[in-house]
Amino acid sequence: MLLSIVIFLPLLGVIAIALLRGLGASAIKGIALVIGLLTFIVSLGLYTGFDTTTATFQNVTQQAWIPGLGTSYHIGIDGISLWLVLLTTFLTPVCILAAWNSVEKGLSGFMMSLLALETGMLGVFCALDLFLFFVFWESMLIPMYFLIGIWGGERRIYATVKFVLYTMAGSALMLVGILALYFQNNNSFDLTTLSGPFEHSHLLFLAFFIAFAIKVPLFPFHTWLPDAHVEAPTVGSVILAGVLLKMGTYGIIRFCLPLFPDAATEFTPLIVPLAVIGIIYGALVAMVQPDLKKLVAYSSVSHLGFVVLGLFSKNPAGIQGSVLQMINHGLSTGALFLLVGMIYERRHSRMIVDFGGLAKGMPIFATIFMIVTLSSIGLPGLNGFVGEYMILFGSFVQGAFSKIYVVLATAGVILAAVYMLWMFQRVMFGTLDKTNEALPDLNAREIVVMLPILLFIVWIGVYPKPFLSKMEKSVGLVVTQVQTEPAVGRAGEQILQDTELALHGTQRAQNEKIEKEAETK
Amino acid sequence: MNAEQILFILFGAVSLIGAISVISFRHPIYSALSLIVTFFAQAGLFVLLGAHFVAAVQVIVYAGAIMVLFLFVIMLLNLETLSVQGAIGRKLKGLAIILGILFAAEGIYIAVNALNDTAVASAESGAAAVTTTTYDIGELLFSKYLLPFEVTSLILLAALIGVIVLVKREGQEES
Amino acid sequence: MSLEYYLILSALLFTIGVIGVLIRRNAIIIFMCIELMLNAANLAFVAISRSLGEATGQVFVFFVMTVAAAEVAIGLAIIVSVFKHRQTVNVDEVNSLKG
Amino acid sequence: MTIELIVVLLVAPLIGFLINGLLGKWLKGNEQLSGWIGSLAVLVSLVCSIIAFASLHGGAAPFDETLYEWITGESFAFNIGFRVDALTSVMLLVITGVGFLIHVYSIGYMHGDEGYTRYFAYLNLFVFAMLILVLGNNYLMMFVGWEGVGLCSYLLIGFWYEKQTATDAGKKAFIVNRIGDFGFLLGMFTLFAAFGTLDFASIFEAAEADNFQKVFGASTLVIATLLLFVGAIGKSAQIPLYVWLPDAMEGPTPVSALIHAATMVTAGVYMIARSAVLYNIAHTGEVVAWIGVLTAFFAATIALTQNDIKRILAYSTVSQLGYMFLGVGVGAYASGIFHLVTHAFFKGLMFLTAGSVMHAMANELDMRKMGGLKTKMPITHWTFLVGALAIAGFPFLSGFWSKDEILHSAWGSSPIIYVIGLVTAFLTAFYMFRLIFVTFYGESRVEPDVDSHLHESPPVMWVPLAILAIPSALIGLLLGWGGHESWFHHFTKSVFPEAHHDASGNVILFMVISSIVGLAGIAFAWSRYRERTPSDEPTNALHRLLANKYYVDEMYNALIVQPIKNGSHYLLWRIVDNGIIDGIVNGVGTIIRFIGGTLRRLQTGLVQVYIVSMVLGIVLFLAYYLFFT
Repeated sequence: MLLSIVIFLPLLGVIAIALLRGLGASAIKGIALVIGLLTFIVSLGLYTGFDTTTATFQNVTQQAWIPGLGTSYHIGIDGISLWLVLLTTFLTPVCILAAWNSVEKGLSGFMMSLLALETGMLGVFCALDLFLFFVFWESMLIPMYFLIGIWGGERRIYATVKFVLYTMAGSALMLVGILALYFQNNNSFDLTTLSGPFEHSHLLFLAFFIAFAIKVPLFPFHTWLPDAHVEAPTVGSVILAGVLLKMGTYGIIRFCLPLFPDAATEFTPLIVPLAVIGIIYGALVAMVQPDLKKLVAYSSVSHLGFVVLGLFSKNPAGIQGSVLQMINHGLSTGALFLLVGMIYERRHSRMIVDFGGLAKGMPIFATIFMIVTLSSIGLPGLNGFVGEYMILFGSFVQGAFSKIYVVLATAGVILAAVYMLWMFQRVMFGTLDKTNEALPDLNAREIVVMLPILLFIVWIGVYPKPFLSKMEKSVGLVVTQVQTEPAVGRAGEQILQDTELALHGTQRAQNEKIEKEAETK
Repeated sequence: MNAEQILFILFGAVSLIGAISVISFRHPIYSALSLIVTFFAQAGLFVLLGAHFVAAVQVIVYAGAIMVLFLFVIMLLNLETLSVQGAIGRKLKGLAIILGILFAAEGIYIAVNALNDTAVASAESGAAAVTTTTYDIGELLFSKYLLPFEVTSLILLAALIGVIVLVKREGQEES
Repeated sequence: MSLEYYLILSALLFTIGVIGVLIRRNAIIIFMCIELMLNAANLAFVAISRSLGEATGQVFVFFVMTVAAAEVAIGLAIIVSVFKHRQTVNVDEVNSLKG
Repeated sequence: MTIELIVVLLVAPLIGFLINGLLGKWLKGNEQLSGWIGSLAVLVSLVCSIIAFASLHGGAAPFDETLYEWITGESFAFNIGFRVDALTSVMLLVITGVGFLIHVYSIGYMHGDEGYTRYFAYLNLFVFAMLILVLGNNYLMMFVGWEGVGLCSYLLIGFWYEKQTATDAGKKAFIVNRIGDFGFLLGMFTLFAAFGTLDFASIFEAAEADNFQKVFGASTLVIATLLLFVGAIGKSAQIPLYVWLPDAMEGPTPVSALIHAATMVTAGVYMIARSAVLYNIAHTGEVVAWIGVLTAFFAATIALTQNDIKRILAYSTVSQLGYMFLGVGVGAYASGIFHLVTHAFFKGLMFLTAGSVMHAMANELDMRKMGGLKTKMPITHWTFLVGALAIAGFPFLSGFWSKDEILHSAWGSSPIIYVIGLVTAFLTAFYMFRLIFVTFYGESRVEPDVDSHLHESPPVMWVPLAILAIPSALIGLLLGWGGHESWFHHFTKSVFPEAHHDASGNVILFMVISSIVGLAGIAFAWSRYRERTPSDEPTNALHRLLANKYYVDEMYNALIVQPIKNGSHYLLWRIVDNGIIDGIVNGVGTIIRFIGGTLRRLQTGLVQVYIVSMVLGIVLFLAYYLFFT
């Protein structure tokens, strides 16, 4: 029940704002913030109540929705989706606070689409029913379309149409895949009952994978990201980079790997080079971007290349690292966009060449920017390093692909330092000209926006234990499903035992269903 | 060559000539009149085929009602002799002729041998020159084909309303 | 007379109707040709109904006739209103619905 | 020696960093306070290090304990753990000892700088990171410290961030270090793939017992040690990746003393000494030795022609680091570390004296504009002289002992290396005393306005100099007396495997040779530069080549930096991204619009065209139906 509350509370907020729109800007912002914070607090309940010993789905609610179609309102979370839900509920209030006075026209519309977006995203992460998953996946596009389309920059229409069409093309493929699965799962969309090898699983894998690869974005499908980011309002970019990109990687780990393990193994030699190219290519192109937001966008391509590499390493450390890296990327890139947004509000320009010597004029801003930059290039002691290290180390030690890819990916770490520090130097250091001198430093509100993110950046870097322990079992289950041969290493047997338990869980559910059908016949 | 064959050839030739003259005359009135001639020839053929009632209806409906309408409209719009074919018409003429010939060839081909394997061929050999009476048509019409009969009445109603609406709208524009 | 001759005749009449529709510019003439084509169809109907020895074909002739009547009524009404509007009946001058 | 002692030792500089960093605004008022807070933090660490050293010296077992689990999962466990043994305590003493003196010196040196508190915050953060590097009991902890010091050197080199050259140098340092770290990271992965853990104790034990999963077959350790050595090359500025050290002189001089002479750059030597067991098994010592000696010679030749005091000292550091690598490469780990210790003292001293010269000469560094400072700045002159004598290998001073030990064991490994080492010793003595004679002796070439207020630096600066001068002179004697049976060897015997070849030949002969070479260098420098000042532009081709530092920087820029920058700008971004990929995406749009356009023309509005197409359709359909089915 708790999970449904978390998912639909923002929707409640949307309705509340729609009704109370007349009360003026501060009321709207107040409601939005309260709803955002409330959702976050309620979602903390999920965190405390989460049982880390089993890998099965928790907080499961299953209500009949459209029995005729074989779909049901079936939601639940496990170690992986728990963190993504928390990331979403954490980032949304931060964004609402960050967009406090940056939105002039249509504030109510802005807040309503932000909260509707949150519901869509939470739905995607919790849906255990393929039909429900697709509904949320598509519904999440609409508010994003408005966010970029109405409150965006100059070329916003081009950018938002490109973004929506690109994702729709992908999800069309996925719909075909879902339907194929529907028929092979004796007419039911339920994810938990889906098991066993499927016919032409390679095509199905591709159908799902391309849809998610576009969202990630993986190398050849990434050209919508820089346009979408440049034209999106600050908060839109934060949510887009912070959470929307994770839907792709979440989809891979929830659908592609467990359902089609053999196809995943077969396609690894195709996907991993793309990921590595993404890392190197993203970094190199980011280096030469004149526009700050485009630079950060391309850096996201590079970071998420790491995540995909980790996902296909079929190694507990690699996959755990990529799940953690999803959260880290959400925090550090979200923070970067917030900071870029802040100087954009002051200077109304995103061109790196317009800045210089900000460290002198805005010391607090410079220090926060420095910490976030270091987290993004993966300095040990901050969150970026933990994720990247686990991915690289996982895929090197027992990766399902040759070590050259890991060497190239590790080279990506150098390039990350190159483009971020070069940007940092051009923006922060150097001489301060008159226009930049007048820029005021961060005010209290902006600092309050940044503090929680910095707290998590340092916490995950120094003591990632609580984060890793929560997702350990779920990742273990995914690893056993993906690995056709048993997990290597002394902990392999231990993973197998308790996943037996998990599999029995799903097995039992399946047997009951079969007996039920037998009676009805 | 018995009487039936002669009559058939006569009526066939008349209808063909009439048809050709419909499409070749300059003035629409002449075309209309040649069309009436064709209808009469058709009626003759129906009689030959023993469908007397249909022949009668043909004459009344087609020649009587529809052609009168045509003549009336021609007179109403007092179209003088038609100018020469437009540019497009000339371009299409060549194509139309070719298509026509092709179409004719296919029609005849079907007529000649497409039917030899169906029930018609078998029945044809034994059938005597039986004439169907109005009774048979009426009985069939009101038993098996009652629904289509009602539908046709609906079509006529629709046509009626359509015409009135078209014409009435005309009226408003003028006033 | 055997059935083929009637069918050949009907095919010829039908073809003449088609050619007429393609060549002529005047809407009324086109209508007449359509009537011709319908008539050819009637001929085929009756011919086959006779050879089959049952009256179904002729019943259909009635339906064809009613449809033809309705069609002529509507067609001529349209021609009249077009004429009122555009002072022409030639089909190729009336192309306002161009893509 | 308890875990609390180690934690206090480690956390003191961190607290100093937090106080100076976060409360910087309120401390801006009185600089002295934040300066003394910083120095006090390092003092606390120094005291703890001394306690630790005392307990170790008293025969206590090496301390190895885990603080908490950092990154753990089923099949892997990386913990935050500390290990203090002889090698660590030596390094601790050097870091905190030299560090403390430099902190005190900086209070005076940085007087009046508006980024005062920020400076001390970064300095404390550096000491904290260096301590993590040295105290860690596994390679991952060492890597964390490794990158931490890289970050602090970036911050401190680019401390005066208005200066474009400073921030460029900082960025260059970080990126070159990152290239080294790339090798280090891969080396760590190879080790983990083979041993299943990164803890020193278990790796060395398994390596010696030779029972580890062969990842790359027999050559696993060779690859692992070479990759780790790439990390060392990056951090300790050896041949290919040394370019960042000379530019790092853009930072404040105490920074150069602490980071680019005494502590950070020696991290590479410490890493190889720490993993001595692996290098012995894998026999990759030769590679290390050769790169070390070549770097030593290469850097010494460049130093001959430089005219900027700090640049000369920078190249001399690169050269001395080469010596250290030579030492650990040939298996003489103890003498390598011994040279590290002595070098930390006398090179730190020389940088600080160069700082006080700069301080007096209003930041003028070109020695051609100096001369005859002996009279005006006696203390600075004498301390500098002590340092120079030590580095030149003047008999019985610290440099002499450590360098001689290295050359001695180098002879054991291969004579060619010994000869190159000897020539480099000669060059070192020559360029050091060229610096002394040009800056302190001869007639003064100082401009009149600068000359007027030329004065000795304030006590807060020259007292640390004096204190530092004493160990620079005597530490060699104290620790190194008795060659291989010296106190230092005895103290570090527990950590290092015994040298696998005994240094043959009698010790005295080698000492005599190296001191002769040292003195010859000094004499040659005396003869050339007693009166003459170095010419402004290079005379012959060789001179020009050396003056332009073998055009290495220009080569890197042309071969690596520009191609990547332009390549990614035009090729990757413009052509591939915007052109091809975006082209395809937008192309799909334009194609559909084009198809729509052509289809539109079919709707001509002419009834006849429609009828013709209808009839055509019928004809074709009939044709197909009749003839093909």
